[in-house]
Amino acid sequence: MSFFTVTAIAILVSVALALFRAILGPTSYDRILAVNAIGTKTVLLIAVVGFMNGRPDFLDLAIVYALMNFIGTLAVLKYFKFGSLRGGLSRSHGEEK
Amino acid sequence: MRTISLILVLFAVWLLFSGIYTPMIIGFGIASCIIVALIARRMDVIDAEGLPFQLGPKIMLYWVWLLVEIVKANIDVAKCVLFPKKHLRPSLFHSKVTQKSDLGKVIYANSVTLTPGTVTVDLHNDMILVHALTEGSAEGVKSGEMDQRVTQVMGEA
Amino acid sequence: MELLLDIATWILMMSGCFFLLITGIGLLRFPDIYTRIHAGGMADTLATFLIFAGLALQSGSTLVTVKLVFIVAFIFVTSPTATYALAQATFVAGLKPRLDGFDNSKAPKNDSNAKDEA
Amino acid sequence: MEEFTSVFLMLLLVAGALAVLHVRNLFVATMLLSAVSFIMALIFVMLDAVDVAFTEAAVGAGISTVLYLGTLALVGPHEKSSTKKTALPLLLSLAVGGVLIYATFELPTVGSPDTPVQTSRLTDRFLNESPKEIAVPNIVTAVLASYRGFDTFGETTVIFTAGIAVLLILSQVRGRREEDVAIEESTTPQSDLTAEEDTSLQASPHDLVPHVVSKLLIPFVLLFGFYVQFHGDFGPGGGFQAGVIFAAGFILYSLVFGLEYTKKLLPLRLVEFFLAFGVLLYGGVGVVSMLKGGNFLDYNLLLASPVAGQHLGILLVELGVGITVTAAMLAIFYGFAGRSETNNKSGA
Repeated sequence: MSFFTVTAIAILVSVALALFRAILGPTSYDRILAVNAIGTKTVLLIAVVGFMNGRPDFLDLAIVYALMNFIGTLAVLKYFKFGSLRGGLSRSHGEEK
Repeated sequence: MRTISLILVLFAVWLLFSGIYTPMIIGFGIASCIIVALIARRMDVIDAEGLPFQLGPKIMLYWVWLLVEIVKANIDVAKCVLFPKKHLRPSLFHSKVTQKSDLGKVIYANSVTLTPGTVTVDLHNDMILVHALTEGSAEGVKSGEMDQRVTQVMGEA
Repeated sequence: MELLLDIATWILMMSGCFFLLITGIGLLRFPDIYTRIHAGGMADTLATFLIFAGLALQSGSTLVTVKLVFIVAFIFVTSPTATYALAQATFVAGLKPRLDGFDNSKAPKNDSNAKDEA
Repeated sequence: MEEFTSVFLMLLLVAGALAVLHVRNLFVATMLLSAVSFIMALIFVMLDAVDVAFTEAAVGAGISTVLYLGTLALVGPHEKSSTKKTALPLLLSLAVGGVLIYATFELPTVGSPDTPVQTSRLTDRFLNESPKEIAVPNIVTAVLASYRGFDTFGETTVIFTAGIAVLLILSQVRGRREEDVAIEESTTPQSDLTAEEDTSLQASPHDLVPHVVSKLLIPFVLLFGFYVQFHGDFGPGGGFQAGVIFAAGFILYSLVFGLEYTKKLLPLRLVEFFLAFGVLLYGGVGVVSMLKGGNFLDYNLLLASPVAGQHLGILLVELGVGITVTAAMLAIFYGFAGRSETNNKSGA
């Protein structure tokens, strides 16, 4: 058993726990949180598996995941706050860019 | 001026990422960096916030300090997860922010969030609303040490 | 030397795994959304850091390490931002955190005093 | 270990899929689908299919979530309860599913040496000849862009068509809507809903953190798109993924700064132009190779030496794919996100 294997198993268990939270809810925010956590763990697992298989070019993939996770979460929260994806987020000084 | 420095930063990132140094790929890299910089210029994202050079090396020291704090706080949260009944004392409170620039406020707010046990719930004008997991973590924010450090990094002390 | 590196990697990655599992347990175990945000959004960052540090030790000083550093930096910037957006959206939506200790969390208490402190 | 992880992930996948079926709130279903997509990609990674996982990451987990949300903003998050009988469809799908499961027993096990993929002559040919013929390290790219250039051309055309279709359908309806709203607003200066929405948009200076952070990130996202585009020859990636990442950069911009700014930066006309330009570039490469006396998409004749020709051809073709995908994603995003607010205001 290499450390990669052990880590991969730990990540998988953690993903399962987060998935439980995503299914249980109870509020939508819990689910967003859980999905976001799953996303982060996916990034980790991809990196670890990449090393396990001796293919570090998996890291590009991990970056894409981190990016998509971020954009997805922002989009979801924006939808929740404003009910649409159209307008921009505002700033404190009203200086619209 | 900042556009040019953005191009340089982007190109450095490109070189570090690519790992393939044939003239063709480097040429594409330069072209890509220039296109991205032009798009970023039209997007109006290049300014003191989009490309914070002024922080310089001070921010590195701050990151090291922050990392230590994160480790310490993580152990607290771990205790909390394992023995919630004993440790969990959530609270919600306002705290003052002394940074003047938006960037400083954002760095501070994100530092608070990064440190486990405290989450910035709201950042509004010069107040942040913090949700803390334990009394200890709440004290960490209330004491204002992190706030002082960020202000120093920003050069606004 | 090799052995030393491997031992260091073991330590880093195992502590990373520990925090990762703590995160998962916390996500399930904590009583309300605000406390879960703590568990989910944050222990992640240290776990990520530790595991990636372990990977970086294994890859040595190559471009792969640079990429690892970039990913960690990216996560350290985006994770609190997403957490902030989440916490703030939760707050704006009017969900109130439970602030009355959890010693006796068997019976749900009324949390009307939440807003007073806010 | 491999087997354990695969089975475990499959179980998670099934659990997620059942949960998606179970929930009635469409928003929750979207969130769960996003989680399922993450797990799906993990399975791809486990199977060593990096390019597929790349696409799943970019499209499944990221963009389609955003597009689902755009749709939900139009139609609302509640599923209509259906009164139809479900017994017969259930029986039918169980029967079909049973047959399919029965059929899997005939399939060779994963990784066994006598699967059709392993024994096919094409596999040997691709693996052995492509380094000589095309000399692109990533064989997936060689197969996609060169050996199977026709297929990829077809796919690009499909994406093009999808983009055009969404634009046609949604922009037509939007035009009508906006007129309605304009009339409505002129008669009743401010309906309650509009006023409320405006205050939430204007007087909430709470979004400083995402704002500043996105400003910091956007240039790097765009650069990463370019990086994936031009390194498709060497590692996982290529036009499809790069296009999606590039579009994601713009979508992030418009999420944070507002759609009207993105539209100012990249007007719909320009997007339409790029949408067509990518396909034309792809087709153009084919036509040029025909003019040079070869077959359609025969890159060997583009330059003096066949290998250099292959390189140029693949590069241009991937660029065409990237441009079309970017434009199509943006067109679809414009279509959905642009409409959602109008609909909300008209109180639908």
